[in-house]
Amino acid sequence: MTTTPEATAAHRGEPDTAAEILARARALAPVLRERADEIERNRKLPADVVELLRGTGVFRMGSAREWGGPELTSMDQTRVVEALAYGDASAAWCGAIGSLTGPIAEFLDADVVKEVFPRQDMITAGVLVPAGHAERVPGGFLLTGRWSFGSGVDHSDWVTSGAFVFQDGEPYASPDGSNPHESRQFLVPREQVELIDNWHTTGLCGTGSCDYTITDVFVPENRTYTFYEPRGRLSPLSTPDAFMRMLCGVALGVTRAALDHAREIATTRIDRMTGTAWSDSFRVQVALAECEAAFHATRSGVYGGMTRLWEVLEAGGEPTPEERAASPLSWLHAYRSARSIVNRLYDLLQTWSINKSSPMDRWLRDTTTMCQNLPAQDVVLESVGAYLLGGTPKFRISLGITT
Amino acid sequence: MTTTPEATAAHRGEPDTAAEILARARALAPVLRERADEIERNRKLPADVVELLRGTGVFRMGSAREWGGPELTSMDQTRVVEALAYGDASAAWCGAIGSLTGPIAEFLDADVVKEVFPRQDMITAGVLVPAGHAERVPGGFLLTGRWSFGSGVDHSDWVTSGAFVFQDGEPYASPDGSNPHESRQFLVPREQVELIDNWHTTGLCGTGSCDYTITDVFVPENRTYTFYEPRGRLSPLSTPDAFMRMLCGVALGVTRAALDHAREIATTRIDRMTGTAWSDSFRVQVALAECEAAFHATRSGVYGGMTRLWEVLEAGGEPTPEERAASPLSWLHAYRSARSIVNRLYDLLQTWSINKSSPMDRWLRDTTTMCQNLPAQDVVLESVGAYLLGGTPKFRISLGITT
Amino acid sequence: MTNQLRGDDDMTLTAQAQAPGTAAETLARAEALAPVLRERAAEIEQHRKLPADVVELLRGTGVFRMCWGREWGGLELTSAEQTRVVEALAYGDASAAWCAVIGANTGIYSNFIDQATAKEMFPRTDMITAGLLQPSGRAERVPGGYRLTGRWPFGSGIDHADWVTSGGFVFEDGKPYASPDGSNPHESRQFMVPREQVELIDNWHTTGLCGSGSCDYTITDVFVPQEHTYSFGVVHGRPSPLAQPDAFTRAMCGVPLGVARAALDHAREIATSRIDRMTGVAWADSFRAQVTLAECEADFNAARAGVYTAMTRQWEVLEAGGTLDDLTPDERAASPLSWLHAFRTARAIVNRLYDLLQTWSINKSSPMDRWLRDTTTMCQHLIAQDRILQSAGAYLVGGQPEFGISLGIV
Amino acid sequence: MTNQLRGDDDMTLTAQAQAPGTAAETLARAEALAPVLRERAAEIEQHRKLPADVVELLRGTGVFRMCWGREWGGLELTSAEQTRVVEALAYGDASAAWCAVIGANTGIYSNFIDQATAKEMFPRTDMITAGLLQPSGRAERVPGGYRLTGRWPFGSGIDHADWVTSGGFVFEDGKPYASPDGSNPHESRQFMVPREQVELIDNWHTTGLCGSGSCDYTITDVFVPQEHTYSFGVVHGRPSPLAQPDAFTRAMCGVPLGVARAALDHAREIATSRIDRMTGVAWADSFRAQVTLAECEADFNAARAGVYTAMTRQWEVLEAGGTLDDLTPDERAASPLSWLHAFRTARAIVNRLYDLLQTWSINKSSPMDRWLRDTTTMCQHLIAQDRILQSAGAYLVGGQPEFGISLGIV
Repeated sequence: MTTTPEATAAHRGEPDTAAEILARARALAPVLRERADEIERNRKLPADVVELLRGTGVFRMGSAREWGGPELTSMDQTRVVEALAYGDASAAWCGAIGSLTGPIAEFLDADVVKEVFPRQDMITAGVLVPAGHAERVPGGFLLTGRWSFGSGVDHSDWVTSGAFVFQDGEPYASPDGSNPHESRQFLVPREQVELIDNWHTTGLCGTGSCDYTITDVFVPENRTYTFYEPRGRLSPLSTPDAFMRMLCGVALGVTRAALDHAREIATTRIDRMTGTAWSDSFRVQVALAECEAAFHATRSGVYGGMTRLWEVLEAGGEPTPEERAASPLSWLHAYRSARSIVNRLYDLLQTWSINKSSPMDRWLRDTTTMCQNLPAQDVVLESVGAYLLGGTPKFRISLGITT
Repeated sequence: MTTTPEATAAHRGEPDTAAEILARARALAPVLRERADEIERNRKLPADVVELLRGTGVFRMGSAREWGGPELTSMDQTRVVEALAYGDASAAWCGAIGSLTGPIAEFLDADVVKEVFPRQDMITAGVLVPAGHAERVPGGFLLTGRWSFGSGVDHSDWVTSGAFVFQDGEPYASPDGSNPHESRQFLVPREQVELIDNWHTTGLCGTGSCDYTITDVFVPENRTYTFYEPRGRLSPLSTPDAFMRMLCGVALGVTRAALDHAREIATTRIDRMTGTAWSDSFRVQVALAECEAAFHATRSGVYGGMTRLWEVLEAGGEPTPEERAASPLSWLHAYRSARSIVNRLYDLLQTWSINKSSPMDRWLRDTTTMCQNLPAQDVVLESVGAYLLGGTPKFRISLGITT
Repeated sequence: MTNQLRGDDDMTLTAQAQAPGTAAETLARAEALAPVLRERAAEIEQHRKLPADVVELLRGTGVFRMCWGREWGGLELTSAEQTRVVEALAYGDASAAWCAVIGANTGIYSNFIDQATAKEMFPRTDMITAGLLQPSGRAERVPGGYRLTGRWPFGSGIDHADWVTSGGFVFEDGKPYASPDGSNPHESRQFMVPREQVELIDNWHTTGLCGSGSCDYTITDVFVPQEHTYSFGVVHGRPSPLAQPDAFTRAMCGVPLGVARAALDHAREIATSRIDRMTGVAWADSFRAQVTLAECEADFNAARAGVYTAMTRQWEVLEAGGTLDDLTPDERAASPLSWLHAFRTARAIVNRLYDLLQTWSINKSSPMDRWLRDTTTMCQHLIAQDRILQSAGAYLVGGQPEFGISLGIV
Repeated sequence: MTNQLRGDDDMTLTAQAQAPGTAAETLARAEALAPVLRERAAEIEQHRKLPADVVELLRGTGVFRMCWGREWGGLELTSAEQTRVVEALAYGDASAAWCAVIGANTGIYSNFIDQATAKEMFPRTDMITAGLLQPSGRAERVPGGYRLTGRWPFGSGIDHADWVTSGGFVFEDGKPYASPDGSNPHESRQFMVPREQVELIDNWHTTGLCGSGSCDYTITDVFVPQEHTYSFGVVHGRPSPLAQPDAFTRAMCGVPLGVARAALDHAREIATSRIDRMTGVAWADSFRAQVTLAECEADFNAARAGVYTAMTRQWEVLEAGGTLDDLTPDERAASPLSWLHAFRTARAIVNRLYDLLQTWSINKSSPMDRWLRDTTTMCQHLIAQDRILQSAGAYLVGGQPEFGISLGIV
């Protein structure tokens, strides 16, 4: 009897379409909103929240059809992340990070994928920046290091970590001379990773993005990979920037939530000092409209650029410089606009914002913290500017440049 | 019979106090406002406007008491420039530039001063950036070059220009080894300078800040100087940053003028579409108040920093790093705030701003152009930042650093 | 090279004796005309209105035909296609593009006029209508029509127009005329008057958009037949996405978008080759240039995507036979907000790039000077005023919009 | 090293058994206390109100005595001197400084209270008054005074106060009580109630200023003798620059200024030694760090100079026996505008520096986290709201200020 993987997924009742995953994400959002305070205090996702996320299909949304996954486009993935972030930013952040399992599979050999990812809703987390030390040994590497900002590592199945490669204690150069000191990604079972309980932050408090260490763990050669050598089918998800594309959905989802919250309040509030309804107040009308204008442009920029890039990559084409540049610029713009809109709305609601019982407090802190994440940093602007001007981009992966 | 220079000046009816010069500048402002359009079209100050400026005493305000000048403090000088700029920015700009005669005299030998500046209301203009070539010859230099942005050169008596020194065609190093390629300032009579009619700009159109050339002109040794070797009495005006201090009065004066203009209009206008008086409109009230808040802070920052620096320098003290840094930062802040306030007010008045008959049009263009002047450029921020962080400032003269 | 608005089409200007038949062809012609407009921008500015031959060059692109339905022999471009054409022209010169989009609205006005009359008034679909829609004149009811008198400001492109459309309040026996159905205590309408019956006042001396000739004009006691008057509340033509009261403001934001793109390309071209004199560092390697340009690109991409996203969604709904009421409130508000955002973002970008280039910007020989003044001036148009924010905000929270027509609320 | 607020005085904390006698000494003690407050900031935040010994440390600086006149044994600092003390404390911790400036206003309130009564109520000049001035309660006239009932929000520092001052509307026989002179259809007054008669509601859980304990409080049917009530319209004390209705808001802006200075010094200290990991460039040589820090310094200098310039000018006029009406309109508006500008500028600076330090800011162990939350929260106080802009703007153009008291208009 032949069974297609999709049929299998459907048989198991797992969500296997964009529409279904998106619907489940939207349905989960109010639950996440209610539990946001608890998630924050827990400083990582409670175990049952992880299972609620798993139930939406978010962790499998990037898995390829041939593995039985639903293989959502980046646009659909972003919509799912937005929907979750409408409920809670930390949960959405971990949802997005955990969904990298599918894309990572594209960089592993097929037999390894079958071995490490028997299911498509397993969670891979970790830090890609090469902060570790990997000594070449027979059959693989001995990995040691400490990594910062390991969002969602605690509830993950596999941890992927970047490390520089050494041989006999010396930096290992690529055999073809292309790289004087090679770095790779290393896949390690969660059990072999130690967490350091140091995630105490302004916002995104529930992501559990603490430091972690790996000490002298043997990693077989075939559980290592680089983003420059996809081994699966080439797709718009197998370019190195794909990992960051949908993450800005967190910023968009939070902003939409804040806008809706402020609009709902503005519809009924009366100014105590003057007796004017907020719905008739120029201050309120203009602040809300400016925020809507900025949000609409920002969100359109994200989906417009992403759609165009997807079309070109899917057709096997080479994006123009402007098309490449538009992608990381739109992420950065999403994070920064989200924060500036949330700040503006926080001020609009004045003392109604400051209490912890108002979601504005959390959204302010979440968006501020998000803006410190690499895709929102000045280095993105610097790199894209350099790319467009013919200079040397520092952060090339954001541009999807692999050569 | 002994006559003090002050008595002489007073005898000739020339303004010799800050109060008198300021009063005359204020009295001239409405005249300048009326002639602003003509000044702009002329692309340099009409000859009689130069004489009107001379009559206020602005050109002599920086001259030392021992030369018969009124020796205004930088704060009083700035107030005079503000008052003139309330009338017209281009006239005030040329007034400020022309007033450098006094400070320059502090860098020349006394007998040379008597020779070149027989009167204290003579005008020196020119470009300090070393853009020329000065070949050492017996008794002096042969000067050749082309300089950009020579504001007010046309109506000047003397032109001062920066140039690199050469000997036998080779870069000339300071004998003490401190400077591998020396540069100096060269004082040349206006008649030996050729103007190039290329001042066609967005704003500050009436300053005549065109390029000029000097070709193979002999400059005696004693008509050259450097800002690192004051020869007159040391005073707060003999540090190299003194030349730029009062110039930001142009920005402040224009902004005050724009604020008063907008306030006057707002007091009487009725919104056609809604019938609301502008004086009762939240939009108008808040825009004006925000602009007043920004202006008040900016102006206080200028005078606060300048007063403190003056006190320290006058007492022969060494300013703290913060006191040094505050000075160029306050100039830059004045230019940039002026422009942002004028932009905001231009928008407040909407289509009433766009017509050439509204002064908002000129002020918008003037403040935009002013912001491209060196003291308003990013290089000031960069240099002050470097200075405060222990890096290497590029634009040290703005910090009054001579060593 | 970095001109995103340029196509590959190398059609020559001489080929334009033949009217264009498609959106692509119109866009290609607009793109081909842009460098010509750029070269003539200083002349256009000094002329304070479009030179006659520039009007003909615009006519040759087909821009004036783009809003006319196919049944009239028009091009019937979508709002998004129209905006792209306007962007392409503004890449060359803002004043020319401004007059183009104003004149192109003729096809939209025709939807609100008695169709037989419109066929008489507009024997060709490349004729030009200009004028001010806000009611500033006085129209006395007389048998068969009105006698119109008034003075209107901001008549962009009126000098080269065939017809002038002007808003006026209606009076009867010298008293304000109320709508018979009681809906309006003082009715106002649009009045179409042949250009020859309009007097221009030469008072267009402005910071920017100097070449648009948006001077005041007067009409004095001119008889306007009833059928030459119209109201945006009543559609006479075939129902279409362009037979909507907000249709004539949609493509205007192509002007700031085209100018911003032009400024971005200009600054990038300069930054690619310039070396900082003081330090010897290439601008291509300078944090300042990299970050400024990238920030401006980011803002531009978002503003432009916002415009086309809202426009495309609106068109989908209208083309399927829906009305503006079938949009969600967010979608409906997104249209005017995206226009305003495009105007204001374009201006902010041009300001930042002006500063990036510093003293290289201030000279009249640099296009930065003109773009700064153009974008500043266009931001004073109603479409970019706070009133648009007020109206959209009020609409979203249940207050009273001051200017409902921006939301298609007549 | 870069702490502009630190003097050279190395006075030890133990020396403070003796009350300070001069502005300089008070400032020196505040400066000496700042590092202690900084160390305890996390604890203060978690406590959600000032720990009792921190209150005593503040008392030891003399800050609570600074507004009392010399004839009371107070320090009688000028507004500018007061603000410097508040800055110095805020350099250590914003919540502590906030409670300090609130409590210090006791000396100002005393000017509006019957002087004999005030002497009974305040046997010492380092006692603390807290409470909410906006009328939120209900005071029924009864023989000899009022019976006060109500719930007030934002009672900063109330837990450690000796007296609580609360605004309330006056009623007589259950009906709104109008001023006998017809000036006010519904009178409101301030009511002084001993701390013991006030119930606190433990609801101060906020983004920032967490340690200020600004919780809601209730007063239920408490008798307040007539002489324990007052109004800012009637001065009972010696006329002085502090016997003015705007006096109690003047020094508050020392809190944002002190925090901004602290953040600037923190960022500068870090930037002086940090090396960019990716490129190996020292931050001291990085355009990004240089320009960000310099811009923030420029903004800070201007905002701070604006505050002291307006305050000094106002004091000159008032000390010479003038009133606020003797100021020019610009000078009068400059006071509240300079306060608002200080709050908003401080917050903008902290936001920019937070971003400058990126992931080094987000951890709770970095003071940037607290300063971000503190400045965001304090900007929601009335003193930094748009209403202040509205009021000053209305005053300048002849409209109706919503909150006249910010301009000293009672």
